[in-house]
Amino acid sequence: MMGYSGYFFREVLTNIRRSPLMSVASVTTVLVLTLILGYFTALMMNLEALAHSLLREVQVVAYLDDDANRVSVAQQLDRIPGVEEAHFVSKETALKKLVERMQGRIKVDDLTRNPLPDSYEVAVDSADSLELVAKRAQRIAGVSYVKYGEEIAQRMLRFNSLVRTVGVVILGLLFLSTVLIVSNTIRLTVFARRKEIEIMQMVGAAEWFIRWPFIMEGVLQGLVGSVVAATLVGGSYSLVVPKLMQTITFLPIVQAEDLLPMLIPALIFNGAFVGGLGSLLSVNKFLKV
Amino acid sequence: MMGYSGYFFREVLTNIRRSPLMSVASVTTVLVLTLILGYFTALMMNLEALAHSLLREVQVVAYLDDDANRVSVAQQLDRIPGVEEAHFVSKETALKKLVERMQGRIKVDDLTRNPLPDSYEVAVDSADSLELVAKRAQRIAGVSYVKYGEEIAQRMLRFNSLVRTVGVVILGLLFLSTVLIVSNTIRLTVFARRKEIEIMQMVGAAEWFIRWPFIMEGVLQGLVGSVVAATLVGGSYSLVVPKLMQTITFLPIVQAEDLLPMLIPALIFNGAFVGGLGSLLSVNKFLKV
Amino acid sequence: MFGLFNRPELELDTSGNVPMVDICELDLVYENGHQALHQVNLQIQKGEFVFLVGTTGSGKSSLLKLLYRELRPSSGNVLVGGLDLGDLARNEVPYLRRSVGVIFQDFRLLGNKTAAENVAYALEITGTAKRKIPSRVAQVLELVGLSDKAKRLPSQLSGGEQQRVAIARSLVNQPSLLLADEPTGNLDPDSTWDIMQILSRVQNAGTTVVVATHNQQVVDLMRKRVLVMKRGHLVHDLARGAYRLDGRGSGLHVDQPSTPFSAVEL
Amino acid sequence: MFGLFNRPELELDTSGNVPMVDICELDLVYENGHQALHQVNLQIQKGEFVFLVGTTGSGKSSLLKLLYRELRPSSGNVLVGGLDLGDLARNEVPYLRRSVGVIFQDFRLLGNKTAAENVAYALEITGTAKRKIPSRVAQVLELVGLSDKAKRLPSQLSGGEQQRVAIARSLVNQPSLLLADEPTGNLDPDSTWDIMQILSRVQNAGTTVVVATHNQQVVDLMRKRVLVMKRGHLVHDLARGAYRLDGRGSGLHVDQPSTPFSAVEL
Ligand SMILES: Nc1ncnc2c1ncn2[C@@H]1O[C@H](COP(=O)(O)OP(=O)(O)OP(=O)(O)O)[C@@H](O)[C@H]1O
Ligand SMILES: Nc1ncnc2c1ncn2[C@@H]1O[C@H](COP(=O)(O)OP(=O)(O)OP(=O)(O)O)[C@@H](O)[C@H]1O
Ligand SMILES: [Mg+2]
Ligand SMILES: [Mg+2]
Repeated sequence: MMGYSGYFFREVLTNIRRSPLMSVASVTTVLVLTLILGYFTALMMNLEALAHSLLREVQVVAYLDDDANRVSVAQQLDRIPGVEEAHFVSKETALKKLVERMQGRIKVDDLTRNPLPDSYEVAVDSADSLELVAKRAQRIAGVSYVKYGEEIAQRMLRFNSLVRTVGVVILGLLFLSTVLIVSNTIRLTVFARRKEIEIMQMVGAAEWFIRWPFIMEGVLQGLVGSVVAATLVGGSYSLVVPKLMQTITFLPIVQAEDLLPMLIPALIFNGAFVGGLGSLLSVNKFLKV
Repeated sequence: MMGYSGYFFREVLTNIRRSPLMSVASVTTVLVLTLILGYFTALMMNLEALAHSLLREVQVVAYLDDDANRVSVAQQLDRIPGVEEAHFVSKETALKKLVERMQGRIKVDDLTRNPLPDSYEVAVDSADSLELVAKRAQRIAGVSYVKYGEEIAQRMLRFNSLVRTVGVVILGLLFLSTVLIVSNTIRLTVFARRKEIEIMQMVGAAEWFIRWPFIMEGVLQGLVGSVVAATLVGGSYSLVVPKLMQTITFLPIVQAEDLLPMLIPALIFNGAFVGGLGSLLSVNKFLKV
Repeated sequence: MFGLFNRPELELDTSGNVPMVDICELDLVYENGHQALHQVNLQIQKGEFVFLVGTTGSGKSSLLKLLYRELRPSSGNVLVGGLDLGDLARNEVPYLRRSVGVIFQDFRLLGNKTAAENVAYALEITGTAKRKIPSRVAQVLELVGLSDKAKRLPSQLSGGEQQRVAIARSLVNQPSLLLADEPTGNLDPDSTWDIMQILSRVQNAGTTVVVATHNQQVVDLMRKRVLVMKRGHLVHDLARGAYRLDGRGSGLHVDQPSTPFSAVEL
Repeated sequence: MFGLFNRPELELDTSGNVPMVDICELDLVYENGHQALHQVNLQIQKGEFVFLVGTTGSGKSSLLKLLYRELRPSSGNVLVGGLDLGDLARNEVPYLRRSVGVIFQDFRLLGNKTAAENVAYALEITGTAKRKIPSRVAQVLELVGLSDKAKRLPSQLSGGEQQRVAIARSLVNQPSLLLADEPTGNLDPDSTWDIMQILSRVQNAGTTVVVATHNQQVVDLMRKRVLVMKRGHLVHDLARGAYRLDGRGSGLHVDQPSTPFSAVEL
């Protein structure tokens, strides 16, 4: 078959030149769907990053008795599985932070004594460890009270898994849609040429001989469409992200250089694959003897 | 032309029966794209609701001097344009809330005196009024300090407009994509029948006579595809939303009965319109004398 | 609204006061530069029966295509029933074609309609009352001998049967001008003769008939007016003529193969 | 991998030890229940030239379609060059068709390829060396008299010219069996005669030729074996025969219109 590839390639080009409408239709379809797929993937990645960044803010705080032994508590905290790091926050630091946060609503002069306790902020390796770490920390002598923001943690966990599930489902459906619509479109272009296929069979062309130019044409159309789409996605993403980072400082945004080196080849491969597969399946439908 | 509509309708049905592949392709394409459009609109509506609910939490707080005249301050606050309601929070209430919020991190017994001031929580009619209300409140005698969480307000405002802009842009692009892909698909089905159109012209059929069955077929295909898609969107939304409301209490979710009565007819109309328009444009391309 | 309904009325002058076909200094040059017709001048009166003969590629189909406005003249004029086809607006063309029945060399049947539906279509487009259509279609199919195959799709008919469907379709509207391009190329001699009798009858009813054909026997036996084309020129116009292609006389030449075979290894 | 490359080798037995065509108790019933062929028995030896005649719809094309496996017999056997076509696997069919040249009644040219490309395609599929193709194509187009129109698309050719492209394509592979379905229906008598001479020459080179035709003159002059079909039956098998359809004798009947016109208002 290698010997024929030059011939097939010329066939494909001639065919595109003589009936451009069909190629334009396939290419546009691949292009538009790849655009949707690309932008949606970028959106998903960002939501995922957002969910992840929110998760990182969840931590266990262990408040200490006034007479607790800091060092011993720290050692015991470190020994709990799932604990990454325990950071000491003195009552003075805590008060300073509180006053800062309350911006004038508390008058420090009014306080004869710091009402806040010392504490350890404990970072854990995963959200799943939260509850266990909190329970074990509670049992340590010198720890008066443990807080891990069950509610926020729950919310974050749920939000995270929601984003992930919905994202994967939508991405999967979008992918299926792309396959379906592209192969539909290609099936129509093949349908428009069914007489041709019939004639080729009549004069004795083997099935693979008929099939290859169609497959190559599908791959080519898929490639052209997805390369243009990937370029658009990549270009607009690297253009918009820096601007977005300046305005929306409160949301974590995935950098272009972290996303595109994966996304662009994936989109292009996808286009070529869907184009080729769509052609193959369609031609087979009309190859009956 | 009315006299012909029965004839045209029979034409359409016969044609669909005799070459079902083309109808299947158009219908599936409309279906899939309407699904995407429908789900995305639902998502957008929910993001919009989320952004809106976040906005509502933004308010102006006016802290009072110890010797301020509560009633006079309240009257003056009420007179500021944009103020909806001013709610008095005594220093005692404020302390109780703070202690509650700090869950054991503050020991009330340690306090010889309440360090917090009295305050008014002022609800405003829109985010745009925030700054003005804050400025005017600051000038009132007896108000020591005004806070309106510029930072949070800014974030919320930006988030809100970001969601809205991105949403409208994506929705617009999705709509354009739908129109483009559907008319592409239909153009291919018409292309596959170009010989037929040629013959119809040869035997003397007027252009409108040739065109109408195609348009009706496009509308029909668009209708079938979008009705199925709208049913799927509507069904799954009313199924999933109640469950989601139970699990994710922290996010506002648009009720099915608030969304669907608008969304479903819009999707169906859109399908029929795009189908018909796609056909009209495609047939015209092949109607050359 | 998009010109969806416009319906210009247009009538051919079939009074006989003007020639049915009036061609004047006609040139036809195809897009690729090939000149298919050279300075053709021709008049055909209402009710005439004319054979158009000539070697393959001599321009017969091209000439007919000009008469139903599939093509436009490159220069010169083509008048049908007094109408100058060069001036015809785009939305008037369908109305011309309803007065001009055409039997195409390649049949041109609608592949997704049955034989009866193909014939009926030509009536439906003219707005014929629905109840009149079935009987009229049945009549015409009977005339061409296809009554038993009315419900077949073209793909289920033999070549000759498809040709007869095409003939039925061209007759069903009782056209003022009937153009037939090789209407019997796929028919056996008996069927051919039947069809020629039908065309004669159509002529007797007042229709002008133009038949492009290679069938020497038919032309010779019918003794009608014969137009001979050669490389795009109208070279002879014979009243009650016989089939003859210029130069070589008529018919088959058993002993004179005209192509040198020696050049080809077979 | 999807059977993309499988390439069974398959050869017809052209030694002359078995008949080229051997048909035995053949019935053909179409999907709609129409029986197109009834109990046909027929042998054609290597190198024979056979005319197949019969009224429209008598089953000529159907019989030819069975010989290149466009159709399968409903019962009975069809052997070509010793191969039972009923047993042929799907991926073997292309190889049969390369040994069997076919001239189709409706030409079946690839609309997006030029005349030369259409002919070349039949060579390309067989894996003919690329450099040999152009000269071979030019030779065959020369043979059918179309050298000057090699670069035209079918839509730019006249009916007869398209037919000659189809003839060229069927010859280019030097088939062992050549099937021609009304190969001259769109040709003038001179061209017809040229083509018949070519087919004769092909026969002399050892190819078996089967021609379905309505052309009485050709059959009468050539004096080859004639098979007469009638409503799906093979009713006559005449060595060095003339054109005759059973019952009505031969040719045209000027004075006996066979269809009652009176029923139709025209
Ligand atoms: N696909 C089909 N389905 C049903 N009937 C068919 C089909 N194809 C052909 N026929 C019928 O079979 C009969 C034989 O057809 P065939 O094409 O073999 O005739 P033919 O001898 O070639 O005629 P012609 O001279 O007109 O080409 C005809 O009556 C035709 O109507
Ligand atoms: N679309 C086209 N573009 C270029 N040349 C064309 C086109 N159509 C026809 N021709 C050429 O014009 C000439 C006349 O063609 P036409 O079809 O009128 O011949 P014809 O007399 O009908 O022949 P036949 O008897 O074979 O049907 C031919 O040489 C043909 O090649
Ligand atoms: Mg012609
Ligand atoms: Mg036939």
